[in-house]
Amino acid sequence: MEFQLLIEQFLNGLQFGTMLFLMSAGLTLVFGVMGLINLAHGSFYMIGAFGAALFAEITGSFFIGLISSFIVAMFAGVITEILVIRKLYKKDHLDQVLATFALILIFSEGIRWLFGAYPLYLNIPAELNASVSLPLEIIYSKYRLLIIAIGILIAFFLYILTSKTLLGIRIKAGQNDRGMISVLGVNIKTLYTIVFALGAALAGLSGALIGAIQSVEVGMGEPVLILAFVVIIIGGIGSIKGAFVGALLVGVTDTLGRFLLPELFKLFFDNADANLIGSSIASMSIYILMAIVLIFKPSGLFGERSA
Amino acid sequence: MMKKPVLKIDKLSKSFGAIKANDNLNLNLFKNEIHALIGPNGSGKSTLVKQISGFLKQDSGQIYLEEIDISNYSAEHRSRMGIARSFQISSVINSFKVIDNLRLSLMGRDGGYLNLFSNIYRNKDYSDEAFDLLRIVDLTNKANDLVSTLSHGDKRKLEISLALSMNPKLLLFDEPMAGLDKTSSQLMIDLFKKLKVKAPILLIEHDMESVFALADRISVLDYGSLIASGNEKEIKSNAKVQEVYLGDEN
Amino acid sequence: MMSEKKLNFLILIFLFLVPLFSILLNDIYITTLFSKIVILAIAGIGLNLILGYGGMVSFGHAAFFGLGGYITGILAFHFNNYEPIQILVFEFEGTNQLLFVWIFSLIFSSLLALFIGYFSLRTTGVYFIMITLAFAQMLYYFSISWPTYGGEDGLSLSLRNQIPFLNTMDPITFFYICYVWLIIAIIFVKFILNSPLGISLKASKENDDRVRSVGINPKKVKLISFIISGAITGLAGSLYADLNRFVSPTILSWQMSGEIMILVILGGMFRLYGPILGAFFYIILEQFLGGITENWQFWLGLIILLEVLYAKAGIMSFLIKDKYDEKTSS
Amino acid sequence: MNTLLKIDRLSAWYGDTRVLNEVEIEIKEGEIVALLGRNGMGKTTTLHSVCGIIEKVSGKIFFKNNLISNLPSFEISKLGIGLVPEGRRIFSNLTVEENLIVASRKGYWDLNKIKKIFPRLSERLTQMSNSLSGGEQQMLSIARTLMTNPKMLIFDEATEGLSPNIRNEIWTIISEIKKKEVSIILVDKYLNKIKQIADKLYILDRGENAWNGKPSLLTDQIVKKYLSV
Amino acid sequence: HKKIKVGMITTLSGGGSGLGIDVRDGFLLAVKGDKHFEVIVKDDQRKPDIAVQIADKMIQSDKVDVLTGIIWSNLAMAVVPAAVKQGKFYLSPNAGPSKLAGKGCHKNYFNVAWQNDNLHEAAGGYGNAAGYKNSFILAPNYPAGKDALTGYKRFFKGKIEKELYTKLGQKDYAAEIAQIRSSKADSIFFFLPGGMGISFMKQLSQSGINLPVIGPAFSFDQGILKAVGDAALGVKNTSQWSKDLDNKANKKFVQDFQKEYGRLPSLYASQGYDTGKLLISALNVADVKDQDKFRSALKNANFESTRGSFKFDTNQHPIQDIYVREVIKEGKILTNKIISTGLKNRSNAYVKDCPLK
Ligand SMILES: Nc1ncnc2c1ncn2[C@@H]1O[C@H](COP(=O)(O)OP(=O)(O)OP(=O)(O)O)[C@@H](O)[C@H]1O
Ligand SMILES: Nc1ncnc2c1ncn2[C@@H]1O[C@H](COP(=O)(O)OP(=O)(O)OP(=O)(O)O)[C@@H](O)[C@H]1O
Ligand SMILES: [Mg+2]
Ligand SMILES: [Mg+2]
Repeated sequence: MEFQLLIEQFLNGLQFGTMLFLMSAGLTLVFGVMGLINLAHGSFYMIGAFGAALFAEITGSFFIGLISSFIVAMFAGVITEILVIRKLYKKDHLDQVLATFALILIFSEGIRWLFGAYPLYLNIPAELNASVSLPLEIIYSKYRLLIIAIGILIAFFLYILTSKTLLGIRIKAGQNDRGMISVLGVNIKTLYTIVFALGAALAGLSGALIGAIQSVEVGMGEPVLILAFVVIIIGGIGSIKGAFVGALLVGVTDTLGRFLLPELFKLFFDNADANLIGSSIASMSIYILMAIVLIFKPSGLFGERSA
Repeated sequence: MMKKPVLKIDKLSKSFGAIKANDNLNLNLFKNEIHALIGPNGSGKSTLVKQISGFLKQDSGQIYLEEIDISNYSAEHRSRMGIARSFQISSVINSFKVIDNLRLSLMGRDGGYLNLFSNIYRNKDYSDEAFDLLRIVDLTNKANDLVSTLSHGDKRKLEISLALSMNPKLLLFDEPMAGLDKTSSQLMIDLFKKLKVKAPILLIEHDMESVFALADRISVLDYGSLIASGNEKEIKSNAKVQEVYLGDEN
Repeated sequence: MMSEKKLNFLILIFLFLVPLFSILLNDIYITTLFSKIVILAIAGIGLNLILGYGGMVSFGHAAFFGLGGYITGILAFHFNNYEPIQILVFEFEGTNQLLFVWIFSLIFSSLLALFIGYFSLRTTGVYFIMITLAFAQMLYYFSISWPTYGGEDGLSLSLRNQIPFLNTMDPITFFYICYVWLIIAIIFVKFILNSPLGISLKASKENDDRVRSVGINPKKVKLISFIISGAITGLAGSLYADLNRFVSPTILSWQMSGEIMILVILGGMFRLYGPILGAFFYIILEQFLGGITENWQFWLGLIILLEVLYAKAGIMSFLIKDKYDEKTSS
Repeated sequence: MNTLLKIDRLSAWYGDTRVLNEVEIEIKEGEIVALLGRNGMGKTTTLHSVCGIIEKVSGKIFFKNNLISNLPSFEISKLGIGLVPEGRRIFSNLTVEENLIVASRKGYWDLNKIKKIFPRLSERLTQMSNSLSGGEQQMLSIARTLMTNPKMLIFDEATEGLSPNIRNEIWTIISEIKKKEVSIILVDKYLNKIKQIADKLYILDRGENAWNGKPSLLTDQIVKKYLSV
Repeated sequence: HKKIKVGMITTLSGGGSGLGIDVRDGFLLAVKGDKHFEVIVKDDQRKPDIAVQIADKMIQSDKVDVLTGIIWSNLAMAVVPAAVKQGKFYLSPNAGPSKLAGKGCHKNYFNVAWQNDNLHEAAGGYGNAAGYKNSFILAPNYPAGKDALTGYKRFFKGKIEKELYTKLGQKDYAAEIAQIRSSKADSIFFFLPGGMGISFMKQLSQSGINLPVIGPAFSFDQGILKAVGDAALGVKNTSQWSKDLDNKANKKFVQDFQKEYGRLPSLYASQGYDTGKLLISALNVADVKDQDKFRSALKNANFESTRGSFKFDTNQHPIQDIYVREVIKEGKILTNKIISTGLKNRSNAYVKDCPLK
């Protein structure tokens, strides 16, 4: 095994990590900061991707597609918040689970109704469809570098938004005691609509960005949803820093696990068995990681221990 | 010949980061005694109660209940041994009826909570005993109310009755009078006077009127250390206590 | 509007009569469908013990459901193969006797629940949700990539497992077997809810500190309840495998966990019979809508959504008049 | 002096139980009014109704001649009503400093003044507020409301759990606030102190007005009948 | 003739529903206007337990004569053995798990599509023809994935540089692509159905790796090509059917399908169509209630298949040609063109295990 490849795989892990962060960015706001269990988050991811595919096809411009993904998902977010989510803050966490599960059904089937059952086309523009050479003879896709950059940018933006602005403090206060924060004169209702819509919009944007290198199809949101939850939990709820670190950790564990575990098992088993066992364990690796983190740090790596 | 203390606290310390909440504290509690613990906000009184009851682990030092070193026992173990406490902020089961709170504690006291097959709601002994306890705090008429609909004062009373239900050897009351009206405060004062015969009381309270009416002995904490201990007169006349705690009241 | 007791009674009577309706309507499938409803209800009752009454939101109950199913499948597989099961140096014969199958399912799902619960209960709240999910996902991926028992293809039982003197392949007989288990589960959980363990569980849902200060160890209470819950759900999984004569990793997936959870919430938490109504409503709606439109999931979502937004506490609360807050004590 | 707050035949319910019955209260600008009554007589409910957080009420409430009984609570607050709630209700997932600035509005009270009157808090600005001692949390709750610079302050048992010297500090603050033409509604159990600083007393009994008048008119009989044994 | 009642269990909602919809549409097109047919279609949601329950319903309640429609191997494994045991015919329009071809074959089970390995074997065969010496091969870590790689290896004579199993449902292949880049492989074979394949192809083309790629038709079929986009241009894939197959039945099928549904037919649609036509041919000879006669009529497969010649082997799986297609552009639409025949008259590797004669 060459050293070069190991480095490249490590970079791939980091890259996958930033991608995961991008996917979970919106969820960090809605779930981590607002404390709303939103299973339908993946639906906004999907809506964004479909929005992008649609508008990119109509206008022929990938960038217009990207912008539309943000706007379309934000719009869907506002409507959803006002019609549904708003009625849930007061209710049990579990009612949130049920209602947002229902939203998944509605959104997925709704989209399939509108767009049909086959995946849509969304591809990156030619100017980004190229590789650049990095030091150490590593060749890397331009577009992935762009994703990394956007991921870091959003992380930074969210970090500032939630920990350095009044807005962030107010959302957290609202999560703790909605009645009290409004008695103190904060219009928490509108604030929550805005934040929810922002979360949805970020989900939509990442759906478009990632859909362009993966596939734009109904149901694309659910695996992402679970992954994003894993990331946020490992990092610790409410912490953007945690989500970022968690995402990188999951990315690296997953990528290196897929790559190294089969090799590792070759020391003990013959080739075929090692391949099988190695890749089986690799597919469990992020869940093993999550369980271990939680066993030793029951509120995630950067989570606050609040009752 | 010294009397043996029911509770003995030996060089107890607890810090939170740079804050020394309890600093090498020594304190004891004898039979038939109400020992009041006062001191400025944040001087470490609740922290002490939490350590005695086992909700917080001390950094160093020992706690003895009737000469048994309980410093490393779990909270629930200490409760079963007879250390009963009330919380500074009422801590009762809001989703239960008043009487079921008592059923819970009576059952907890007697152990056997892993029993799956006896019906606790039909246990007549517990019902009777629960009503006796409610009578003591004058809450029988609310026995079947949901705790979440009780007023603040009534919750406090319930909490006291829960402490009593544990057959306590020792009562730790953290501001039991807070939020009580005059009538109820008076009720508590009378009650505590009767109770101390059964089990000595460590009382934390900021309402000086009640403290002076009740305490046989008063200790004053400041920044986690004991700065004075004595009877009402001694405490009132202590200049340091005046300065850090009492102010110009009285 | 009626009292909860009366409604519960009606539910049991109705279920009892299902095979009769089935015969009258000359459609035996109704019975099979209700076997599924009853089985999911048992799983839901298991989950509801810790979810509704204990406040422990397990998003990993598919692990128990699936384990129960796989135990059933594996025992039957080895029975049919005449190959003994090897665990380390021990060898076991497979079996197709339901009584044994059930005992094994109960034992193994309890053990699994002990393991998962022990670690998961170190966390609380949303972290608990996710760590239970994590354990279930590990099992899921394991089952997919472990070839011995079919991997993703799953495992077919050629016949249902047997019980002396009964023909389990007969839909009506099988339905009544499930029905008896439902009754057992209900009685068992009802006992627990009124027992010292039950009251401790309900109390520790709200306030661990209070529970500890009356001398009860809330961790122990929760762990034991978790084990019981896992065992009940595991048994349901075992029945499910026999119902379908088939097991596959899907019953270990997070969607399965979600489905069990959803029918519990849908029916009404804090109510013993809630999961039965939840399962009934969910399955019947799925059948009914699936029959009239290809986009039935859309309508199902819409109906569930309206239910959450406008019913206070599940379907049960639509049908009965006593106040829902009074539920925690009996 | 102008009327600042007028409560007109206020009734309130929790579910189907009525806990207030046609309560009437009036407060003038710069006045301190105390609301008295035994536990559970409806003091908190009255105050919460003013702040717009009781779901089911009837009657009218005017503040600065605006009808506020149908406004959402944040708008009531913006008009200048500040509540120090019973039971503190600090935001336990925020630090002390964040609690202070979360809803602050410009005016006389700012972080510096708060630090001065509550030195204990100033030592703990970055501490998580749920790790504060009970009294410290109470100070934080008071300070948090002061930071909104209200025109009318409501103290619902705001001295609960405070040590005697801090309690005195609060009384002093209240007197000072009054000088700035801020009105205050007080609920507290230290009757002697209340009689000294309040301009007017209202006694509630079982959710109804039982007595009101100047402190000097409060006789032992009335105290005995409505407030103690 | 008496009527025939067909129960179709297929995936109509959620992920992968495109395949089910095509099979259904193909089948319904074939039997359109035929008054003997009563067809009940039910959505299995791609869940095996649901599929089992639908099968129970169709057998117990609707009393169907024939079952068909299942797309996925794992669902087929759940439904087929029990269904045929209860005396129903099952005609598979897609899934062809090896277990049902070998020891587990059954007189009432017919596979009208292929045995799972077929397309992969043809890919291996093509690899030889194209002169590949060293292939990098990958598939998801589940039984069908393992079968796929086994199928390729069965026919490919070159070296296997590396065999990779990926996570089922995985969408990011940066790590795998890095390994491909650093390997000495001269060709890539992959089996990644659905969204997985779309993602892989897009990412592979973005990586700038220029190795020839071969795979089964699943990732390059009509429904999916549009989503893969130009990344697929030039890729070789193996299939027993193609839109441009030059025979009468196929021409009619393609034309009718486009007319009826307004889109180009897919591989799956052709399989559904053939299944329908096969049933009609059997029904012309025998009443479905006369099981033995009907079975032998099915076995004769006396119908005009869209793929030209079509025969059943003794294990009742097709003997057919597997073609190699290349992805091309027709105007603005991506589609496939046959470039050669990968395997001629290919049956499958499991015939000898099947006791049927
Ligand atoms: N978990 C913690 N982390 C940091 N500091 C803490 C923690 N718990 C308590 N403290 C600090 O320790 C000090 C002692 O707190 P404690 O609750 O014992 O005070 P107290 O004497 O009961 O005060 P009060 O009369 O206000 O209730 C306080 O200053 C408090 O801020
Ligand atoms: N959430 C609630 N649900 C039902 N009843 C309630 C609720 N809150 C208060 N009550 C009832 O309303 C009545 C008035 O309560 P309120 O809290 O206004 O009294 P209070 O005068 O503030 O008492 P205290 O001095 O104990 O704070 C009481 O009888 C109480 O039991
Ligand atoms: Mg304290
Ligand atoms: Mg009050």
